[in-house]
Amino acid sequence: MTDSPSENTPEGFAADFAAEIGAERWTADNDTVHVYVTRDKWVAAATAARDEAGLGFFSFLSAVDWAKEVAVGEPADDVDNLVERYEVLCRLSSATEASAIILATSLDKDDAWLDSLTSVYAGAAWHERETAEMFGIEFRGHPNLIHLYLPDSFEGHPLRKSFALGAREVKPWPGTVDVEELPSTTNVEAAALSGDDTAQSAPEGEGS
Amino acid sequence: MIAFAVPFALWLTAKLLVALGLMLGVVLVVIWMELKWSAHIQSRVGPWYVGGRWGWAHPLAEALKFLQKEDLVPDDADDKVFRLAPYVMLAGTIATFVVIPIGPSVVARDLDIGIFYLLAVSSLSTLGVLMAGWSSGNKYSLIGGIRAGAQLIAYELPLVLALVAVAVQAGTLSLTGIVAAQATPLFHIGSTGISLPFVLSGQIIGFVVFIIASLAELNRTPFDLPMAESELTMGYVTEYSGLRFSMFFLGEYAGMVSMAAVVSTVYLGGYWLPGLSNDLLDWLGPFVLVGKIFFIVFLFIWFRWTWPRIREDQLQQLAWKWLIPLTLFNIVATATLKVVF
Amino acid sequence: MPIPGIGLAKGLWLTLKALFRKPVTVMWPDEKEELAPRARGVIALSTDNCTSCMLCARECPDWCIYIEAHKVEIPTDKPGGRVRTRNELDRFDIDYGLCMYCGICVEVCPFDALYWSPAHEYGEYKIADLLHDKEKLVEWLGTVPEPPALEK
Amino acid sequence: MTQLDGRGIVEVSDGGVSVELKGETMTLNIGPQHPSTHGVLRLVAEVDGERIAKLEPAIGYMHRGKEKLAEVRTYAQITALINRIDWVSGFANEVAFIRAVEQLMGVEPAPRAQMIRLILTELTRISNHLVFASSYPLELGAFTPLMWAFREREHIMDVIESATGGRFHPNFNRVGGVKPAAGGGKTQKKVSLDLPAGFYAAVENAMDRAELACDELDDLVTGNEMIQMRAKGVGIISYDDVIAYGISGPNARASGVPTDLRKLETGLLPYEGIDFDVITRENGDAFDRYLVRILEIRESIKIVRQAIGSVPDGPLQAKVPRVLKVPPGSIYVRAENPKGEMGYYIVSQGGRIPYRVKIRSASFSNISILSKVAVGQLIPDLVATMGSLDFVLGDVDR
Repeated sequence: MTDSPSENTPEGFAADFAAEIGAERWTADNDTVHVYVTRDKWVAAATAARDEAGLGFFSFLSAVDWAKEVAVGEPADDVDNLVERYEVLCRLSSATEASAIILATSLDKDDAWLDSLTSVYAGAAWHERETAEMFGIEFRGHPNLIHLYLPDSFEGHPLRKSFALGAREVKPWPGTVDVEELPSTTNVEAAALSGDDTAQSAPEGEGS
Repeated sequence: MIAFAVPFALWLTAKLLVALGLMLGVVLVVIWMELKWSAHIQSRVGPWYVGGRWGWAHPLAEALKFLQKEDLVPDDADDKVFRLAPYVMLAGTIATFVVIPIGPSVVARDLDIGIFYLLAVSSLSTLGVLMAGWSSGNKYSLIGGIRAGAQLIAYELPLVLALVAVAVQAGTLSLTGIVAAQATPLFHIGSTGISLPFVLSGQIIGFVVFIIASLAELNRTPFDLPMAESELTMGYVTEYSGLRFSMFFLGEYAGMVSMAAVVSTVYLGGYWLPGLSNDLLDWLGPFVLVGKIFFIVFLFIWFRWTWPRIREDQLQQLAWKWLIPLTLFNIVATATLKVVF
Repeated sequence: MPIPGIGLAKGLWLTLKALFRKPVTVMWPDEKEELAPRARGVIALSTDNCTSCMLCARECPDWCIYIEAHKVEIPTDKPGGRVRTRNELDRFDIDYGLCMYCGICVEVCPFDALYWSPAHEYGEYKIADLLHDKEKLVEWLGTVPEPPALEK
Repeated sequence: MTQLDGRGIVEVSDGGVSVELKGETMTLNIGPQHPSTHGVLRLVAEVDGERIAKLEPAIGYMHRGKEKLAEVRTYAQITALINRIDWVSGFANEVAFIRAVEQLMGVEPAPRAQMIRLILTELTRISNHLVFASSYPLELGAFTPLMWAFREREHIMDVIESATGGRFHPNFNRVGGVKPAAGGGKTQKKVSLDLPAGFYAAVENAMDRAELACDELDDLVTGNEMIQMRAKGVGIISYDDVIAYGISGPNARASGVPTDLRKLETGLLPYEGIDFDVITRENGDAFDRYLVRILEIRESIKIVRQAIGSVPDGPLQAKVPRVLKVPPGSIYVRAENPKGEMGYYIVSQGGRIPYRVKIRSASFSNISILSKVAVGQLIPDLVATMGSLDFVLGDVDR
């Protein structure tokens, strides 16, 4: 499909492109186009995006860690039928027009590797190094897959949902404190109040 | 014999002390001037609180600050060379004051090969810089030192050739002779003899080249590559602190004053002003010379706070492809003019 | 092609003119700039408005507000009336060493207890002194300016 | 142009003589504490004499983990976090994030707030470019432009402070518009944070001062032959490298890529009613990157002057629930940050806190090309190239 997409709305563009590279499915809500591809078509899809669809500009590459129980922040929406996976996203856009797609693929957690895009996009090198060290995904074919941000001695992958935030373990949350009861009455409702309404999942602190 | 020796030795030390005192005083004033003028150029105020009005005691305060700072020697520094470097550089700069005439009869030592001595001594500071760069045991200082070495050698040549043209025109090498040559009337209008300093009588090219070369000699912008703040942090001075750093700092400003003194003596007529008799000049001479020094120093400061610095290969090309041919042409022109008139 | 040295000369002329212009520095301890009324310099607390509802402490992203309060009975005028209680502030500290001046606490306070004031001269030698206690915060109330008139 | 193959053999081509100077290279650490690395960037350079054989940037000294922090903060708290990524252009960072949340929630921002956002973004762009245009000559050795440009920039800072309360981090954006009132209580809610009296006059004066700063910079720096000697033909980035490495903003436009998100992303801020043109230069060297930013200051001045005249009346913020819950969904919105394309990929799972926020910052990709451009350059050229890329380490390391 070399000509410009039939009607250049995001949906039209996504439909043609997904059909052309044989993607699993595509969505275009909030006019952000996601094209889901299986792992083996990853490099082929990227090359097709660059050559046929004219999306030469490498915007970013990152991942989302979908996990059932979450050490940080609020859990996902419908937790029970959530498939545990790493979703790698790579946004490719055109430098001069507004057309762009987010290429996405899902990797299950214990076999998280992917082919590197550095052969297709020179700019992918740093993005892949960052995603590798933050999520623990291995990018095969990457020239030097070493730590980008974190010191070499750093273990663990910070952006995984299972990685707790150190700062919040050390310092008790000042928000758990509540108004101290009158010495005479033991107010059940006040005690309950200080117990449950944690806007953030901070550890339970006893009201001092 | 001894009777003669003692007063001579005393007289010589007295003269040296006076010269040193004058030079140090002028250097402190020049430091203050650079702080004040650069501030006003950048719409800042500059030294203000130190020493009451106008912050006149700012340079003194800085000197005291450096004195009480600990001057440490890095471990992998080449110890003796590291400690000696600032003094070699300072010696090279201060020694030039011996020859500069402050008044008709007031000069520390009137050598008849004045200019030759001047150049020999001023290239001594190149040695000091290289010693500092090498011995600091720090990669940035090494790069700074080598840059300084290449730059100072490349700009020694135009300096020498410019002074050769002056010697040709003045017919003598001694500085007092040169000032006297500038004082003799060149031509007469009616009864009064008009005499012009060398810069107006044919040495304008030499003057411009000399100013550019002395800027490079002093490592000042646009040639401050050895101490390029944004590339080599502080170049060959990075590892120095305390008293040794203040020696380098003093050396830089003393160098500025000495170069300004040489320029004003050789091109602007030194202590001489038209219309002043000789004995009057004995007293007013130093002030005239210092006035001219301040003008030249203003030029240096003005250039520093306006222009960026150039890369060292451009700097070398400027020296070899432009300044040296210019000075050679200048010598030939002066010689032919000398013969014709 | 412009004359080769013209750029350099124009630069010199500009700096020479600048040399004789008046510098713009405000000599801080002696002369003071007048502050923008909406400037966020320090947070002032009015203890009588504060009902220690803990909203500001919970909403603060830097966790830098520490509050302690206890309930106090209000004496009823007619005998046998319902005993009503009021919250009495014991401690209300803001740690300006952590605060990033985002203003979420002032915005979220439902009882107008926190105000912005442009005062900014409260530097300390020890970082622990940046923890302003209740009295200090009430002191800052004096420096809260009138809100500026609006563009018509 | 001299070029250099891996084994440290220098081919001195301009001299016409091919001399095999076999010398080992010296590893030189430029940074992380170095005057010209704009923060804590460390360049591990293999240096042969002063010519760079190989260069590997080591980043991460400024990594604050913004994306992890965003996963434990509500949307209001994230706006305070986000304008500290590229701290030189504080306000401009928030625009893309706030617009993304508004589109996720389907909230139409108040038109008056949109125009105020546009004015403040352009003021931030001018102040960011003024910081660049005056600190770049400082890298090359000229001290004075810095002071003059900062003196004029103070007027812009005062205007932003008078309207929003903060200079660098105004924190003035709210979902659905701009901060409507000083506080939540009864009396503070009546204190409207609309534009203060004399705001338009102050902006007009600030724009004249900015124009004065541009003229002074033109005379002192752009026309200066030495700056041209140091910056022309140095650090050339080709058209395809710009696209392959994802370089955006003025750095891309200086290499001829006409990408300006203010024209492409029309939904973001009301740029349609304002006519301004996209500045591009062809040869993509350090001098062109400098020139593009100076001309962009003049464009932004034109934009602000037109924008002041057309600020619609109306409320400052659209109707938004007090406790913000964003419906589930994921969206990517990008804006023209003064340094390049600044985008946020937000995955929301319907709570007060986003599930994941990916921050696409401009300088991260902009300096990933350093190791390619720096090979064969002298150290002063490397400093000139790095300075011209106008990056800030907060933007690189997030």
